[in-house]
Amino acid sequence: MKLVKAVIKPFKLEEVKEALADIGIEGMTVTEVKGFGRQKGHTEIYRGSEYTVDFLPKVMVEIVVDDADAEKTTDAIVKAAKTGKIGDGKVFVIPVESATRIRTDETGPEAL
Amino acid sequence: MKLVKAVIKPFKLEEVKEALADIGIEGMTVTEVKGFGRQKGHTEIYRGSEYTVDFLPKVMVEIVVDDADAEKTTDAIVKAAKTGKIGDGKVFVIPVESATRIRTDETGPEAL
Amino acid sequence: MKLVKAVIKPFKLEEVKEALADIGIEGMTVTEVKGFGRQKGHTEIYRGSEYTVDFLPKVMVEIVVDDADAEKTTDAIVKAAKTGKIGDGKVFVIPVESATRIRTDETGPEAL
Amino acid sequence: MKIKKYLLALLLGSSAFLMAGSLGAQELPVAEAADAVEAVADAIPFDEAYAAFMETPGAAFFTISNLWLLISAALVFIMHLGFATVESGLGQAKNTVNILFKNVFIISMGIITYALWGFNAMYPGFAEGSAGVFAMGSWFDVTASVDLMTSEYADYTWYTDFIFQAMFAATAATIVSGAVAERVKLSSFMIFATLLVTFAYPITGSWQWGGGWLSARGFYDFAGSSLVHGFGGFAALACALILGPRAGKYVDGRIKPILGHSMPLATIGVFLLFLGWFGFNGGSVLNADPYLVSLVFVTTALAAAAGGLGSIFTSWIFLKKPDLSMGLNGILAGLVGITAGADAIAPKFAILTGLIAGILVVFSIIFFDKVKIDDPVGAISVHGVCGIFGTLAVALFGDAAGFGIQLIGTLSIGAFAFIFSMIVFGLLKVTIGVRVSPEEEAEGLDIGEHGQEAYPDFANSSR
Amino acid sequence: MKIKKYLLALLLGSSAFLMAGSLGAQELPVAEAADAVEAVADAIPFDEAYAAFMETPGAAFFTISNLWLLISAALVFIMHLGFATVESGLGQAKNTVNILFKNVFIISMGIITYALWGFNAMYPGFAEGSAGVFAMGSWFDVTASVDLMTSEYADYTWYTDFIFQAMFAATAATIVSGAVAERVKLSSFMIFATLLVTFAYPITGSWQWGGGWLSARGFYDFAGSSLVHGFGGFAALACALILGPRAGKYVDGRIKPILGHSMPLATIGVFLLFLGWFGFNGGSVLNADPYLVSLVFVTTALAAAAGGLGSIFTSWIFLKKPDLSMGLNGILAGLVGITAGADAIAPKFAILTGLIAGILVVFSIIFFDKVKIDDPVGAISVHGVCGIFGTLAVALFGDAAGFGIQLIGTLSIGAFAFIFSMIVFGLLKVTIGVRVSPEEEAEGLDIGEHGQEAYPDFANSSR
Amino acid sequence: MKIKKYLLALLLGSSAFLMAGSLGAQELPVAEAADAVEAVADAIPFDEAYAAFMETPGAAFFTISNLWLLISAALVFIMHLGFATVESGLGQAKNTVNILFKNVFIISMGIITYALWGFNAMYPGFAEGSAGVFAMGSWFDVTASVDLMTSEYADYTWYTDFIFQAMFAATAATIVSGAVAERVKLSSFMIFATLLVTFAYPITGSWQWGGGWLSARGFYDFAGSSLVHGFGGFAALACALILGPRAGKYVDGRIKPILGHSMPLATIGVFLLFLGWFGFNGGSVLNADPYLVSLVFVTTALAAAAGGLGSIFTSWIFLKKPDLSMGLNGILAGLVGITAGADAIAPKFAILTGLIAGILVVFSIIFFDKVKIDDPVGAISVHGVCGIFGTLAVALFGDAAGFGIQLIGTLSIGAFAFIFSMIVFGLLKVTIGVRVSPEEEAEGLDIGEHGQEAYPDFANSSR
Ligand SMILES: Nc1ncnc2c1ncn2[C@@H]1O[C@H](COP(=O)(O)OP(=O)(O)O)[C@@H](O)[C@H]1O
Ligand SMILES: Nc1ncnc2c1ncn2[C@@H]1O[C@H](COP(=O)(O)OP(=O)(O)O)[C@@H](O)[C@H]1O
Ligand SMILES: Nc1ncnc2c1ncn2[C@@H]1O[C@H](COP(=O)(O)OP(=O)(O)O)[C@@H](O)[C@H]1O
Repeated sequence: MKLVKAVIKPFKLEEVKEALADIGIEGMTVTEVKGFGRQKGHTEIYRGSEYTVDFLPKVMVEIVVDDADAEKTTDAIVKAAKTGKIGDGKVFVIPVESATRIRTDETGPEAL
Repeated sequence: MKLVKAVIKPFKLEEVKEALADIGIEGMTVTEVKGFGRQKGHTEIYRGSEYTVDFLPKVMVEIVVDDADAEKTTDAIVKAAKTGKIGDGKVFVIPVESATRIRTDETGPEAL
Repeated sequence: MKLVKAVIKPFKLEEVKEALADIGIEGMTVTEVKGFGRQKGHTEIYRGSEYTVDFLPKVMVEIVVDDADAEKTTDAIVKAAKTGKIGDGKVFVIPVESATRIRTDETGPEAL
Repeated sequence: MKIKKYLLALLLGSSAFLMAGSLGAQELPVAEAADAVEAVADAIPFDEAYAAFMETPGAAFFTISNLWLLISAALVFIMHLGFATVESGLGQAKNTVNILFKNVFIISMGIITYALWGFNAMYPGFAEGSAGVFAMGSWFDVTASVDLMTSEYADYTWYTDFIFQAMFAATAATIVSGAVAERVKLSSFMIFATLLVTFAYPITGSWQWGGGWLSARGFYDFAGSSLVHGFGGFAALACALILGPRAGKYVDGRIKPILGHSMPLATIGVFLLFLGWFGFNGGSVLNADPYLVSLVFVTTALAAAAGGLGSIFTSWIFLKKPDLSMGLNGILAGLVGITAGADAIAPKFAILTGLIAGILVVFSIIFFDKVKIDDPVGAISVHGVCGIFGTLAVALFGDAAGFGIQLIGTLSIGAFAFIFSMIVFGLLKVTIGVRVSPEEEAEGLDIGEHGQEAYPDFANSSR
Repeated sequence: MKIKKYLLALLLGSSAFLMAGSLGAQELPVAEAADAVEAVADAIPFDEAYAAFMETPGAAFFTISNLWLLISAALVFIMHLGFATVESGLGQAKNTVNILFKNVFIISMGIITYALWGFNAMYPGFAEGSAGVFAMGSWFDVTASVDLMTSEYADYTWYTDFIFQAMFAATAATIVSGAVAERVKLSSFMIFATLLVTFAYPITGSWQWGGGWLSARGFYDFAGSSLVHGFGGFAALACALILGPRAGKYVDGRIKPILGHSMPLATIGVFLLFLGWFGFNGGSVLNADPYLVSLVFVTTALAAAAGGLGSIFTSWIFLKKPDLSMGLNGILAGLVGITAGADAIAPKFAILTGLIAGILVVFSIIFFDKVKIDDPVGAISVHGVCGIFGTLAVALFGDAAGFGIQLIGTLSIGAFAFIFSMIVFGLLKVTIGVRVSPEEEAEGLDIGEHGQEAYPDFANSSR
Repeated sequence: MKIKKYLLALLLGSSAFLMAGSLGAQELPVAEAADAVEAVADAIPFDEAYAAFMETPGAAFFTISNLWLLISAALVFIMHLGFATVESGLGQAKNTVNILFKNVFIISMGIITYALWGFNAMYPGFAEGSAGVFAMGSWFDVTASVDLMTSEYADYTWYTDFIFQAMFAATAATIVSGAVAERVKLSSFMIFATLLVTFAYPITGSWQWGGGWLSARGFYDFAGSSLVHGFGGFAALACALILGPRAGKYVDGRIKPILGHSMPLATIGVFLLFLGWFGFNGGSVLNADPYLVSLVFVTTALAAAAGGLGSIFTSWIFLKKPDLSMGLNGILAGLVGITAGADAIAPKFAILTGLIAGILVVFSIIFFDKVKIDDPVGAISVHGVCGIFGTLAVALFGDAAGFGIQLIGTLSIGAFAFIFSMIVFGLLKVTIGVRVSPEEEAEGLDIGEHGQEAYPDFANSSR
């Protein structure tokens, strides 16, 4: 199994969710995060002093899928989350050794 | 080493923490997340229009343990977090290549 | 590629960010978390009853880097985040199989 | 269908209560009322008579006093926002909508039922010396003659009287709301609160302010340490006992505090309550007498401040660190403490009263936790315990009443509130239940009762 | 440079408007003003005359009434905080700074422009029976003679008159602010709000309160169900229509609610509005008459409470669960409903008025969502729809005016606000644009318009 | 044991101060006081005399005036909630409990110490022309004769005088609280605040309002631009200097803003302060004179509004984007600016005063940041700088006083506050220390000083 870990723009979450539903993904876990990257944030002024908003609000979506589904999951996210503008985010794929459903003790792909 | 990554119901955190303490786990990191899965959320009505609360509040517990402890950690979490009702969550196990304690520069299992 | 996952004290974030910039790291994702470890929290009193603040505020920094950079990234974080006091946190390194930049569909190290 | 249950239960409860209403010391003045209504019908006499009154020398004082009571009513009104924010601040985020909803409901329901029944049940005009105990209520607006709008009636109009008292009425239920928060079933609470405010509160109210048996015996409760706060506190105690503590509060003999989710909200609440109390006590002078109103402002503020200091230092000394939530409760304790004697306790003793109340409330909160009575906001201690203390303080630090009658009075009122609540809330428990399911409690009442979160913003982006 | 655009557009808009101002029923009393100013120059006569007045028997009532209106002005002022918190509570966190900023701007701008133009445009002293429609405004402080500071003028001073009315004026723009929230371009909104408050509001205001054509025909709008709330509601409707819904609100024919980010903020807002309304309606008696002011307090509170109950139970029955945000809107609906007839509707009918408004507002909110007019806070329903209903309620439940003129009045005022807004906001749309870019809307207006977050604390640690 | 240290230091500090108190222009009227107390003992004469007074024609105006001052006291009271929310909103979440706690403490302590010492030190009744500088204080309630409760005393009672002034007193310390937030040691601040409010504030107060040397020379400070705000601002400056900036604020010559954690809280605070200012200034008329009170309301509101606009457009033009926090500071700047001349500056100049203050405050905040004086909420600029400006504005835009004495007055008061604070806070620094440890500062004072978080909800689930 793989953990597909995507960092996306917050307002793209809904579209990503729907794109995943379309390819049959039923579960995911979402975290509010702050991102730092090429999208350098704004130079803002607060009470007269300039500062850079380095960290921009992003959403992290984590989905554990069967090995076979990792690529199409990645593709679906990439497609749905793309605006073409800087700061769209990344998708990482990380190996997962086991998965267990707490409710039923099922393990492996059945647990997803 | 393994990263045991569990998504559980928020009010089960205390019990999970105690169960882990019982098997000698001393460290963990907890994140507030929103989960999406079979537990479909409610259909609610806000100001007259129906909508689905897709994302339910969950808590993610991340614990890095020695390879040998991964299974018993998983078991302890599963046991403590179970309500038997849908939405109880999952436990994933992910390989970890190294761990370092910032304070002491210790690495490997000593760092945990 | 590797995912360098560090749990640090919140007020060290700025220094860690700068240390990473110094070694050329351009992207990272940051999450507010609560940590539990040897630093046992305080015993506090709320409205007359004692309790332990088990979970202390921490910040989790996640950075995906080229295999070659994992070590120097870890080192940079360890150095910047150290106060020498208990609770400084940990750095974990986790293997990553693929990375994709959503904006450009680039994959692999180019995506970082 | 919770809602239908609510309406049904309300109906049944009300009628059962009404049928039981035969202890009355007074008949509904139906005939008189009818006359009066007719009299009003031809409006000219009212206008003329009223205009004539407004020309009299006394009209200026009447106008000022009336205005002061109206402003006081507005100040007491804002206390309901104070309660709403204190309670939600000291509760968990997952129950915030529920707490706010209850407060919105209580003030709305309280004003309406006080018009429909409460006002005339509380001020029945017991015959002199009748030592009245109970009277039927009725629609508040039975007449609108000139007698009711001029100093014939009081230093304020009948309408002013109603609105000022109506704002007080809902307070009792709000106090209970805090103590039962985070676990009480919404529909049951709404029924209970309605019955408490509509029927129970006016009864004890009539004992003193309606000219009933307590007032006949020289009991003194200026603005309601017992009649409002003690009453609410003891009703809260009964409900908290029946309901049991929140899950996870007392585990294996240990007390596990459940922290409030927003200290700014709690602080806003206490400052608003302090503000409102200037109307609560200041308005209870029932006119704008410069000496009395200013004395009451001074004693009220001194007691509140001393209560705050009392709690701050008590918590600092005995609980290791200065506890903000205790400081906040201390201010309220001081305010409740001075309420019974705000016009009858000298400033220096007002400080003492506040100080004692502020110290008392800390130990009282610890005590109730020790005996495992779970009260998320400290309502029983602040209103119940300090309500009793404040009533007794009138005798201890002033000479407006004797200790004996003060004790009898405060205990009678507390006992009535306690027993009434035990019966009604007990009946609700065995019928429709008073507590949400453990699952709902764990998940939070906001989702369970309202399908709404207080701070839904993150999930939001996903709709 | 948005800011320069703003200043320029404002200038152009104002002058265009001023040039159009030829319907005036009255000339600017330049000569008189000049005389008066001179008269004031030698201060002694004023001081003496004023001192003499203060010795008269009527001075006491005058002083009380004046004080009551000033206190009312303060109460109406706090409604602006109520609006600010209701709106930001019902908006998303990412637009909170923007909403708060608009409210800070509106109250600041409103008071100043009302001094510069509005007050004298709204109270032009149309000649008796002139059925005036429009008058030029001017600097409010044209004279300061003793006539303006004593009961020669009214039961309050000229200054009191100004400040009380100024606090009302900004309300209209605030209502619009809620309906266009989360997508309107800041500079355009600021221009629009300025023109609306400065020029449009005083016009319809003068029709009734300035002694214009509606008042000549017996229209009755005690404190502004139509003149303030209906006016604001219909301006809001026009703007919401021109602006279109927020992205993601109506997708594929489905309504996707966008939840408010803080229910405590929204609740604080409604309680503050309820509080302020005691000044809004109570002050509109325009003196401290005990009978009238207390009646108005009672009808206001009863209608608000009934509105709350109406909405709570309507939402419970028809929408499955008791919706806090609907309960809050219901209280406001009841308040808007009673505003036109607070002194002319008997208490029992005040309850009915509030109840109907509370029920109405639920269905109205659902209706506007059905027809895809996106109004984040329900401003069109609360102020527009219940404003009309309240105006008609005067005829339905009282006898202060006939149904016909009430209908004509409320529709005329609504139509004027609607058309004015359509034109001005439409012009802004085709010139500088009225809506932020989709990117900015997605990211939030706080970052886009202000470069500031409302709750920046987490990112904070990284600076 | 911080707490013991506090109590000890307080004792020592107080007695040191008391021993130094020999500049007094007046003896404690012990004998008179004793007489008076006796006189009160037989209560009948008081009741009779008071009743007789209430029958006099002047009683109506007295009653109204007294009521207005009491209501003003309540309005000034709510400013403390305003300060608490502004400060905590502009601070970081991790220091919120600490900020709220300080405000709860200050108001409680302020009222009590003002009763014990301050009131009688501030209003010592310097002999005519004595040009008094310092007087001993004492328990406020030295007598309670009829003279003190009727117009013999003033247009309000002695009690009203006390409570109105007591609400002002704590303000000075609250201003300091904002400037030293997020790094000051709690116990040291509490000692400092106590000494400042108890001893220092009444001294400068007595110079003007107590009939001392400044009032003898024709200084004019209507409601306290200098006596309250300037005083607080300069005390804040001294403390901020001694304390040094927050860690991470000025790094390598760059200014790194530390953002406030909740803009809604900050906005709530400013609206509440604006509201309270109607009592602060309006009540300072010291009676209910319709002309003066209404004029003061108008100038106050116009200056606040102009201040808001001034800051909004200044920040927009010079700082790129419209900054909400600057708009909020601008309103406060306008209010502080008009406070000295609210009854002596014509409305059009009130606008000008507010506008200048609003512009000034933006540059002042930038200036203090440039010179690395860290003031989290802008207290030094808002209260100190605009306090001076407002005092001078009296001479610039009105004719109540000359420029020279205004300058001397405001500088004397500022200097006294500055020097007093330098000495006392400096002494605290070298003895028990005034700053928390760097670790505690990094972690937040909520955990360090109180062991309590402001928003603990998440961690909550784990207890
Ligand atoms: N190396 C990285 N490791 C972890 N997260 C990253 C990394 N680089 C970028 N991110 C995340 O992706 C987000 C977008 O990256 P950014 O470089 O700004 O734009 P883009 O994705 O268009 O290249 C960042 O805000 C951050 O959250
Ligand atoms: N494939 C997945 N990847 C990541 N997280 C998941 C996945 N499936 C479920 N989850 C998480 O587990 C939680 C519970 O899953 P759910 O399907 O609702 O119930 P159950 O665990 O009883 O099967 C979800 O809310 C989500 O946070
Ligand atoms: N085994 C673990 N797995 C995951 N996170 C851990 C683990 N141990 C510690 N942590 C995280 O690291 C933080 C610091 O650990 P702690 O044991 O308190 O101090 P130190 O890092 O000095 O040993 C904890 O608060 C927790 O967030």
